Amino acid sequence: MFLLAAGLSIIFGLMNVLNLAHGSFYMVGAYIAYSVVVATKSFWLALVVAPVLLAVVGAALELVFFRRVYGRGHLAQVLLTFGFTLVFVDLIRSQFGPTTRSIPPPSGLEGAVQVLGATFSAYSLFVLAVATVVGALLLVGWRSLRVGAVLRAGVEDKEMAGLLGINLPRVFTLTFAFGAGLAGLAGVIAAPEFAIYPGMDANVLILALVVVVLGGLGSIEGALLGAALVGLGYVIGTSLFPQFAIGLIFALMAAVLVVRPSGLLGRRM
Amino acid sequence: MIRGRFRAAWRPGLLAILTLALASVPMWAPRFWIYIATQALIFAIFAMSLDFLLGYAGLPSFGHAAFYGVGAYACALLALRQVDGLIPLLVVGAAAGALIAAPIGALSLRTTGIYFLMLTLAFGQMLWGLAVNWTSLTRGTDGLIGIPRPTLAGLDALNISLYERGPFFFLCLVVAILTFLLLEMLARSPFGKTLEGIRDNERRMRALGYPSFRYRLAAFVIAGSIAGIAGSLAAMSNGYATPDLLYWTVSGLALVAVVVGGARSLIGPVLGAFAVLFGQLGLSTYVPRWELILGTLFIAFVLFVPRGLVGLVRRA
Amino acid sequence: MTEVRVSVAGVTVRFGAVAALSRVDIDVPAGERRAVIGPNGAGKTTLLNVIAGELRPTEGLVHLGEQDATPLPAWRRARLGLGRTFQRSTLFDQLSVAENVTLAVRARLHGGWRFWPARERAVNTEVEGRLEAGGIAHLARRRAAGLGHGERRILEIELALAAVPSALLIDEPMAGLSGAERRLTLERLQALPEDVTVVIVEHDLDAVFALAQRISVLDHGVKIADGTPAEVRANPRVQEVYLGAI
Amino acid sequence: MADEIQGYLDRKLVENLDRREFLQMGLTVAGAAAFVACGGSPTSGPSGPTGPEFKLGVVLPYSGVYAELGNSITNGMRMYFDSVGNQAGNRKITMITADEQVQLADAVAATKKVVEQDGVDMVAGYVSSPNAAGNRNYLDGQKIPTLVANAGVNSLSRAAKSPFIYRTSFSNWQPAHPVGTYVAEKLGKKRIQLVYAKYGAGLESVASFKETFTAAGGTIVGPDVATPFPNNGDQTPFVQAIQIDKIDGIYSFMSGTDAVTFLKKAYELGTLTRLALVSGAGFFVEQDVLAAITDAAPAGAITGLHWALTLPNKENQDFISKYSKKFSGRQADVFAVQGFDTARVIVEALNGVKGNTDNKDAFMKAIAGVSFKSPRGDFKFDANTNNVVQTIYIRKTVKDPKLGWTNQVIDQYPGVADPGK
Repeated sequence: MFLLAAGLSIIFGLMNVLNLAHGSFYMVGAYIAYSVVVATKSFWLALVVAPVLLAVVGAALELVFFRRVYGRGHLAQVLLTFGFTLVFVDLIRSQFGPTTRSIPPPSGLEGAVQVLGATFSAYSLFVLAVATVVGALLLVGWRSLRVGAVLRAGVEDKEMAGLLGINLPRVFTLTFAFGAGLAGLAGVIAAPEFAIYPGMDANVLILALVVVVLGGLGSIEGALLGAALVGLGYVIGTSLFPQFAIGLIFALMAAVLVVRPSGLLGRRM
Repeated sequence: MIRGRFRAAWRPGLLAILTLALASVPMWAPRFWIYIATQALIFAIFAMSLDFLLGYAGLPSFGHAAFYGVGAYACALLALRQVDGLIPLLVVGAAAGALIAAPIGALSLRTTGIYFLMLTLAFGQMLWGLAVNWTSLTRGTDGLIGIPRPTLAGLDALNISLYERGPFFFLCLVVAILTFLLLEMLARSPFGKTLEGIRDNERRMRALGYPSFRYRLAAFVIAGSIAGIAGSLAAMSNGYATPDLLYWTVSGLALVAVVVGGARSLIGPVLGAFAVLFGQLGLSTYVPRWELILGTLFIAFVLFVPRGLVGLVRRA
Repeated sequence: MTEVRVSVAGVTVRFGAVAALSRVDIDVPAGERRAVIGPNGAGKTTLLNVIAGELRPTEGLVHLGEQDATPLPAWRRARLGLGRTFQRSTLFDQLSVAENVTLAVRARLHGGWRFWPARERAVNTEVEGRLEAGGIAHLARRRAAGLGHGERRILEIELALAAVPSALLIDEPMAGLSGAERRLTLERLQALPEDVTVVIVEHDLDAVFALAQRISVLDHGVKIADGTPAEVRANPRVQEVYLGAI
Repeated sequence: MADEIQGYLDRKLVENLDRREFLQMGLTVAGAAAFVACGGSPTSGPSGPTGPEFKLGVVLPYSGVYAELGNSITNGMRMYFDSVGNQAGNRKITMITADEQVQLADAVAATKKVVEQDGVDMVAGYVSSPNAAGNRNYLDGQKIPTLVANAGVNSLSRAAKSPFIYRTSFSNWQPAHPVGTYVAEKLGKKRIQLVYAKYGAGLESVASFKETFTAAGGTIVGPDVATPFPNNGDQTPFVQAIQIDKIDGIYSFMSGTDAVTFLKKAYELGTLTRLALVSGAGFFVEQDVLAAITDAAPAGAITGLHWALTLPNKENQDFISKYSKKFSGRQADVFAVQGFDTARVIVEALNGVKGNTDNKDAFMKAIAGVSFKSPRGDFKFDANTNNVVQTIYIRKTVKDPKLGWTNQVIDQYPGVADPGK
């Protein structure tokens, strides 16, 4: 969840592009994982292949389409990316059929584990671990590396970054590719945990948007915090109102935005 | 860049053509297409209310379906309790829409831009969840079905029944025209210009002494009540009210209609509503892989018709 | 129109660890023309924002006339007779020039709570007069977004004037203007009624000395001088941080 | 490798389906010109039927979450119609499909489109219950003969019954009812917790189970585990709400994606192996679910349904092999059977009235009188409910050396009919 939100937050915050197709990248990632696992039996290969492929797809889409709508306001972007979600879901359906698929967790991560008296599936813990590691890497990279600095310059002030001699178009393409790759990674990670089906994109997209907005746009820390809160909210929500756990999450977001109109760690837009 | 101060010359012409074309629909169209045109008209009313928010007040609501759905449920609940007057049913829809819009607007309007969009989405989805789970009132996912069509004293005397498709279409047309005139009047009034000022530059408006929040809230409530009226009509037309009506995809479709048609024009959303509804329906019933085609159309539209359908007309 | 004194007392504004203003006291009696100068980043615009009500000070009080305005939102202060212009032109881009001014005039006369297209003859006459006086009558039907820089600056000031403020905050009116445009703007400002209190932030010192009766100097958020133009000119600290740089 | 082939074949199938559908559209929409252009050849030769064309409106989901069900039902219908040369009662039968999608608004539009625009003589389809119920008044009011081919909402056989609407699939009450008796009496499991997706079908199914189960001396151990429908979130908290130590087993109603994610999670957490009994309505472990979860399948699960892949009767074995041959290796499922039987009802009724559908009462009477040996066993309608009367099979989930994971029939309750109230 966090991976997805981080990718979305970067694309959204840095480039100010509201990308509804982000959920589609996630779905495609899961289907790539399915195909790779079926063909080679190797989950680990999928873990490498899918993000790379999606980064390429993301870069291509940015170059051909998104580039043209940066100045056009969010609504044009919503329409454009909504168009892509329709295209992706139909392509997936024609390629794989509408049936639900699933892949088993990689060997070594099946079964359940007892932690502090509670039972978790081993794979869930693995997901948690991966998210933590990637989150930490992103955070470190974001704060220290040049990549982070360039991105941050872009987030803070597009004009300023231009003045500093940063090749903005290229940065944008790379950022978009990176965000798409993260979504792909999230898709692969999620594949053994959840079911794979056309339509999984829409379900996850809204949640990802909530995470991003809750944390504040363009802030990796915010995405982390948002993901943690949404996760927690979901668990509490499930025990309080099992039928409508997501309602609690929406309520949480509403409460946060009413008090802090730019999200927890966001800048004023 | 020189533009007319209030309205350009293309507008009355397009309006007249549109009205005439619509009014003639029941004379030549097959029954099924009258039904679809009715749906499109209702959707157009809904889209116009959204355009008022989006185009004039600059508020991208992504939860507008909440007011549409609440209007439908209010109308349905009343109609199922043997109230069959047209006017009370429309009024209750409008009142319900306004009543819900007031608190949601009061909270959402503390934010702007994309945060506003997400917040309205959140409230919309919460109401949707309520409609699904409050089964004693809404009957959950099954929805309220079997809603009768309303009656209107004068029409009964003339022996015209709103159960007939033609008269009901005209009813929707009349409501749509009234809605258009009302919103057009608001848009051109000092109130409308104030909203536009706030949309363009809230800071300056506040510096000039305008309490921007109150104006925005008023616009939000007005749009909510019109969406409620559209919801009432939908409930009467279909004979049911289901949680689907409140789902975010409905809000999304309305936004698409506004953007496709061209925002800040009030005519654009009408054209957009027809285009989207006919597009979706035409494609889904006659072509396999229709989602692919619809998606491609959207993409092409954004890239090649940036100003919406109204922009095309304006150029022509 | 009532006379309005503008004063800030002990105002501190902190953005995180940085103090944009610290313990600034400035008192502008009604009818005075006061200039606020200082190098870039000295906190001049922040000060205007605090007075206008767009920023809540971390500490300190803002008075308009006899009233404590510290808790009031911007639009309430505007109703007390406070007007302002912005450093970066903030116009209503989608509206015509005439509509821009109309909004300002209407704010003063009755606000925007009229839900039908009204005649508003009084408003229209006044708008025409103001466009004439500002030398932009020929632009009346143009969209604000399509104006040139100088035209935008002039409209910016006309918007503030149209509200007929008792106290006016002006943020860098001359920036980026041509010589002719500067002269026109200066004339407009000099023509303000005597009882209007003016606080002007400006880098063009010729304009400052032509307009101001007193001058306050800010540096790094601290007030370092306050006095008549002659006194300020003579102040060694001011020469060091500001004038010396020229 | 095998999966890859399967994937390829699926793809092929979809393409074929689309082409055929498209051709059919062409025929209805643009008439003969389109037909010549496509170069197809009709199934009826010069000696074909001479009566007017019989147009059947098929309203089923071809997009959205239920698309797979729509495809299977359509395939089943097509298979039967093809087997009789697409004609009956001296009339050529044409299927006119319309996309039911997911939401009621779309299903209503699709129904009106086939009825009013295409002027169909009859409507068949409806996967989701709200869509069937929401179209009921219209179809009833317009007196359109209708066969519901999946939607199980009880009310269509009860309060909302219509003389023009018959159901060939099941009522939600049916598959669950015998399971309660079986679990309590034959298996002697007396303490059961209910686990279900909270929506119409889930609620009706568990209510039906509860009826017979408590009547036979069983106790429902609370609280129920009710998941949202559909549950797009994590199933862990719901799996963990199963009180393994206090119960003999669970009764469950879930289907499709929900069943897949729930069973997988229950397997990973070790809950499945610790449960003495998993029972449920057959959809919980139908072939689509089993194919997706493979070895996470709940071995030994006891479920009730009106069909099973392993049913040994000749009609079924015939059906399965022909279906697989016709649709490029695809495995038959319960939905295909429902489609197949729906088509058969239409053909036999048409033959019964010699193609004369102008007299609707007579036509409906002919439909009501149809009975035959279906792949699912004896098929007939109940005059009280206009619902199918059928055998409910008690099945056990096993791994078959040839078929992989599937359900073996271990008992049967013939002639199960909805009580009608």
